[in-house]
Amino acid sequence: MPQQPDDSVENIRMLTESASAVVPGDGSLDRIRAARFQHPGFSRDVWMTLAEMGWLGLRLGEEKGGLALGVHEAMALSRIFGAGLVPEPFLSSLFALSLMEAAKARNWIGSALHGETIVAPAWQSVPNALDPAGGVSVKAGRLHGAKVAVAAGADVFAVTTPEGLALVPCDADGLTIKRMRMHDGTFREDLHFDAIPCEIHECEKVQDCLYEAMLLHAGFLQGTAERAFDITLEYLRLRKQFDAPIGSFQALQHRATEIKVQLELSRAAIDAAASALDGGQTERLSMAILRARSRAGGLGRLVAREAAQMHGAIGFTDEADIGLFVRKLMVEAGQFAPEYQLRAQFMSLREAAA
Amino acid sequence: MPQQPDDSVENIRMLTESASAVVPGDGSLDRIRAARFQHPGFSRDVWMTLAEMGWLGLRLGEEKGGLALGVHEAMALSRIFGAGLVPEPFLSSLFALSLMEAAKARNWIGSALHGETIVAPAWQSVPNALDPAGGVSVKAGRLHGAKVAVAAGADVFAVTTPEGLALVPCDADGLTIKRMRMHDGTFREDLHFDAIPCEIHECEKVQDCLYEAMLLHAGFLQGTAERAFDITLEYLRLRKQFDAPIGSFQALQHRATEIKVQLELSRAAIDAAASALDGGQTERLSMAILRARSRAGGLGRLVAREAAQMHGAIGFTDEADIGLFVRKLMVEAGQFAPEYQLRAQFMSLREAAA
Amino acid sequence: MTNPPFIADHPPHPDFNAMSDDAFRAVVRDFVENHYPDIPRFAQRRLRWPEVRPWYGVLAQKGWIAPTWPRELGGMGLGAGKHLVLIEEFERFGCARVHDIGTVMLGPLLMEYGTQAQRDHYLPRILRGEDIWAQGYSEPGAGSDLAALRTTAELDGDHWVISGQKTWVTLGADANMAFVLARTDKAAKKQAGISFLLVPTDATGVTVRPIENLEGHAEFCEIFFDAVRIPKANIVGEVNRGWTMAKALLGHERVFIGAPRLSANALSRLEALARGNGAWEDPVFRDRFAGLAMDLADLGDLFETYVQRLRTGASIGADVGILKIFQSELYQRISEELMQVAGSHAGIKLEEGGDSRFDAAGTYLAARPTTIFGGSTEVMRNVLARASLNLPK
Amino acid sequence: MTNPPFIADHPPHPDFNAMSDDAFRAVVRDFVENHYPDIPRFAQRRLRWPEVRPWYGVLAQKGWIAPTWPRELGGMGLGAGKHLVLIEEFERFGCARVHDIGTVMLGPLLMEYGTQAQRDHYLPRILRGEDIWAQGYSEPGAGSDLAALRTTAELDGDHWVISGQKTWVTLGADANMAFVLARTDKAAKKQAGISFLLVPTDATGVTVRPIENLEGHAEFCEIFFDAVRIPKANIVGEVNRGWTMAKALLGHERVFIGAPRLSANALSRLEALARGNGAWEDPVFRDRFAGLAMDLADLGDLFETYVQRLRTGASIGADVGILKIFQSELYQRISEELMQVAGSHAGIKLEEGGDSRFDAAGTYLAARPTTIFGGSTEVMRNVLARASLNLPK
Repeated sequence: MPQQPDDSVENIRMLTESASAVVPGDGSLDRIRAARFQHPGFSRDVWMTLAEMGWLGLRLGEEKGGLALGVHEAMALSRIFGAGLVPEPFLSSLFALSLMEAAKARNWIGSALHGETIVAPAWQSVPNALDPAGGVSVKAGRLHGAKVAVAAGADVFAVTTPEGLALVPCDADGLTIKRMRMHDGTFREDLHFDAIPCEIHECEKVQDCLYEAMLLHAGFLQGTAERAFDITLEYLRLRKQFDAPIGSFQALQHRATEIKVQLELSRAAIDAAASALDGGQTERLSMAILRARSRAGGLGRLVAREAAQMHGAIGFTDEADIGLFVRKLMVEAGQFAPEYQLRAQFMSLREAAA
Repeated sequence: MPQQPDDSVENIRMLTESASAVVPGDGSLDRIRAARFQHPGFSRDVWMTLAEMGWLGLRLGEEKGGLALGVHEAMALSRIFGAGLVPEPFLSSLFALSLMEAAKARNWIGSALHGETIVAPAWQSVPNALDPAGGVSVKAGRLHGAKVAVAAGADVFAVTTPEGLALVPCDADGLTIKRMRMHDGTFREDLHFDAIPCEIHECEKVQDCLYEAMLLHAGFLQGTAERAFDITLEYLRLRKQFDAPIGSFQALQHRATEIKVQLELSRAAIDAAASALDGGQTERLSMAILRARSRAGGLGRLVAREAAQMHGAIGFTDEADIGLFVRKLMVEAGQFAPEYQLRAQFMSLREAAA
Repeated sequence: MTNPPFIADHPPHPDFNAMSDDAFRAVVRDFVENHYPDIPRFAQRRLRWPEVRPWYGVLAQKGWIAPTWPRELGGMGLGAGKHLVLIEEFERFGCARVHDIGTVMLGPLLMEYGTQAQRDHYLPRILRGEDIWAQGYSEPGAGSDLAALRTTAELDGDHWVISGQKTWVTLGADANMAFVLARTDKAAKKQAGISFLLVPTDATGVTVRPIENLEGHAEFCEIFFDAVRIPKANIVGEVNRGWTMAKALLGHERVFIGAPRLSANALSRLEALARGNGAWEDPVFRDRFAGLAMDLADLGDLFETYVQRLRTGASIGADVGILKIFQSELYQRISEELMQVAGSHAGIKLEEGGDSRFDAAGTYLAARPTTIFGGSTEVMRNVLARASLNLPK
Repeated sequence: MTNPPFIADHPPHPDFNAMSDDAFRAVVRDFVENHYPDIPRFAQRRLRWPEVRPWYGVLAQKGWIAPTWPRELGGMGLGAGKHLVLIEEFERFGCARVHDIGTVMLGPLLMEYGTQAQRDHYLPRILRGEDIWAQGYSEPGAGSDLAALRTTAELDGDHWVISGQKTWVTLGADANMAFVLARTDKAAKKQAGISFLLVPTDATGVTVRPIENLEGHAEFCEIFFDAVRIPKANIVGEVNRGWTMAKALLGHERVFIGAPRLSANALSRLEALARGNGAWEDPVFRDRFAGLAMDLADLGDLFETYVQRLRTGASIGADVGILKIFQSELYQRISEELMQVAGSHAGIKLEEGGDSRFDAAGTYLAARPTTIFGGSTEVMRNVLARASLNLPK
């Protein structure tokens, strides 16, 4: 495993400090709570802040107006945003921009970096598989088909097709949008394309962009899970039953240590994959990312289950913060594909590498 | 679920009482210990006792000299033999005799019932699938191929072939026997048939016989697991660490209750399947048996793991009885087919029944 | 709140237990299919009283509101096996669950421990839907430690004066009556000195406050008692002997909490979802589904053995926890598999009135409280370890 | 027992750490393939001294018997990363594990806490194979509660007089020296009052008794001390301060107990077995295999972070338990999958000298002690809960 270079460490320190512009340093979740269930489920003002900080161009080349920082840096922000339950479609936007850069689709990139245009990737055709080419076709310059589970609130959709990338404005004729409320208070959209005229930008790096997005999302999940675990530990220390803090009960202690084990594995796997990506290693990189995302997904599910159980009845109330974390994990753990699909993909790559 | 008829209850009471002829009432394992690793791994004298009690003909029709008792009765003995770690190939013999009865192969049945001839079923061609027709073929009246994991010490093998049942004496020309020591001190044999002349007895009920054998084996496993659990509980009550009985530690208590849960599920599933079989129900009977065997297999694996862990270092010594149970479960849990094969079979039947 | 009574003018019931299971099943199915009112089926959340009232009325009028009560008291007199058939058919059709604390909990308690006057007064009112009952056991901060209650009741002349707070009262806002455990002897040890009292929720000093959950529903309430005065006669059983009665009630309830129906519903959802989105063809999914289906069927076999024991009057003891532990954990495992299979759609929040038959997240959330309420799995495992496995404290 | 010394006449080592991993790996591989003696490879059980002695000799002569000792003391001076490469190559070839208590445990302890005289005397004897050491920590009845020891040592003039019993001494019958924890102050609290003593096993009053396991091997021994007299100088560190040293030793050891190599070997076995018997083509098996393979690779990533921390001299603390907990449980899970896949052949007992590369049961049994010895998983989870998660006692 290559070491993180020193400048990356310094970048991360600075990013972490400035993140308080979006994630309050005191851990307050008031903004998060208030934004729930109000379409689009996030704040356009906060979005402008993200743009001003330059974070939307974090991974974009400097010649395109980006910061050209590494995955380790993006990961640091992703974890902080996960811990802060940030509802803005930040990772989604990074994914879309990386697709657009890879496809040399110059339109929109500038206004996207300035926060004026929000671009969301529309890459998935069934909600439980990694199929960026699926669900749509292009015939005679027109886009047909459907994509699912797209982040809401976008002005433009970056649609992956078998032929390349298509950029579709949200008000295009022939576009039908089915809006869905999610349990964490955000929204997603299923899209249907009915013969929408579009330009296709060839893009050979769709898989690369998808895998990087999965890796960053693993960091987001880990951030959410880690803070949910911290909140749960604090509850275990304070809450008393049968005249003792419930955190003193051995059965709960042993279950808590299992979360700790999974958390550390997840952190190690994510960091190793990030180092491999930043180090330009391609061999086994995809497998490392599948592992990291699978571990983080399992961690998210484990923490959601245990946080709910360990909090007991109080966790079901709207007042208790832990419920916000459980809902976020419910929504995010399933993003991209179920763990068993990731395992199947891992085995295919393992055979191919052997 | 049909109730067990009253005469079955009375039969079981009598069988249980007389079982002390083979399984000492005081729980002593001296005989079991001494017989280990001495080919054939069991006592021909005890075998004669089984014959004298009429138990080898427990499931055989009266006209053939059997007792014509139900599966519940056979199950009661099977459980007791499991708890007593009985090494004699009793279940194996019941399976072979049911095949012979179904195939109307009259030879050997009489001497088998009298204990003079031991017949073992050779039905499996790979050690991890339910394939009674596999591995062998019959060409011009001669048997070719191989079977695996056959109980040792048999005088005659009841070989299932695609065409029916073949009976092959252990000293037949062309028969090669590879003997294997098992960790519980018994032996098994892989057989290779090289053009052995044989008569083929048509048999349409191979599957039925196989499934009944699986069900009885589930009872054996449960008997072993249950006694291993009792021994472990006793150890948890007495053994002290950090100045307290280790059975007072909540983490161990919760794990112990999970064994109890699985034990009760196993018992209920086995009894329900036995009632369905005795009641002549065919619908979903196979599925019920697959469930029962799968549950008992999982139970056996769980108990082996936990008994070893909860006993700690002492469990590795030859003096501690628990090691005998762990070894027996290691050997028996894998009999027939792995649980995931049973689940696959279950799903096929479920689809067919729908 | 007053509930205008339904008329219970049904003819005397036949002895349903004498029918075959299949014949009885046909009767129930026919009734449900022809008389279920125009209210939601397969609702993911508990319906509130105004929503479920029409169905309560249909059942009351038919004389089917109290399936397990003796026929002579206005019930159906069903044995456990027939009761299971009834439940299965109701679930198959997706019937809403009516407010049943009165029929399931208070009724049987009054039959065993109540005075004749209490029976005569309260039982018919339950059958007619005049009284909707709530259960006040849990208190803030006590959680699974039910006996750690701080609500008090003191005798003042001919009245009990109750002060304190109850929480997690299911559908408490819909009830006009509540039964409450209160401490009537402060000097006694934890479990002793507790009595079982009957309180109208419109009495002076009672405040009912809904607890809004994250979905914005108020399935649960808090109830505050501020020097609430109720007649001295509103006690069930002897003074300071309420704990034993409450525990007995919970034990009996647990057999039915352990019934496979919640898990069976969830598994049907899982099959429907997987058939819809392609997972059904994936052998890896099928293996996991098979494991869950086998778990469910085994649970059914185990449940049946307990039902038989209830039927023959045999005692069950601490082992009854086994059913609830396994069923609630199975329910959760199925719901987690639903979430896996739903993938990026897993977190969708069903719109009000939406089709719950594919609702992964709703099932996931509905499954959470089952390991907490009615005895948490942790506490039940403690009890099982001591009482059934005889492990040391 | 006396061990004729091997001559350690190797030239001074180059700085292996300056080489690339790949280059070093090639050196190791070449050495192993050309110099491994004619003794078993891929042995399922620990080989006894007469069996493994030739390999010890080859390593001693090459100067490779102590990979992590400083070069100036006769070691290879390997950093953690290079050490891992060495281990990987040894495992890949199936090299037998030599008797390494002296190099792994006693050597580093003497370097840190021993006197100059002790270092000068004992370290070369280990390098030359003259002293084979055994570790006497556990006592009958104490199990994971190491500090509950009852072996005593009292000063009598210029000698310590030791009485008591040690158990689960790995390969104790092969050792001529043992280091022993003994209580030297009976009045002190549990962990205080313990000293670290060095005892020749041929001293009068020492009895070594093999513990036969169910496979008929005697990998472990009991050692009895009946008023055994040893020189006063045979103590490491200060009197009554042995506990801290022993604990430090265990902590360091645990990083390497957490190394992925045991699980990696088991997974190779699983792949070989499944490819041989058809399971490899089964998507359900492949899914489970993938899960285990991913677990193993993640463990490798985590192990690497600990190795880096050791390399940079950072402290690790209670978290080190995470590695051992996960690796030992993973090893067991892989071994259980081996048992599943082996089906009716799962219980076969390998013949002496048989090919262990498909040995399911042997792997299963070998995996059992890893969650018990060197700190049981239960005790390590207790420690982790308190020290790392700060949960209350």
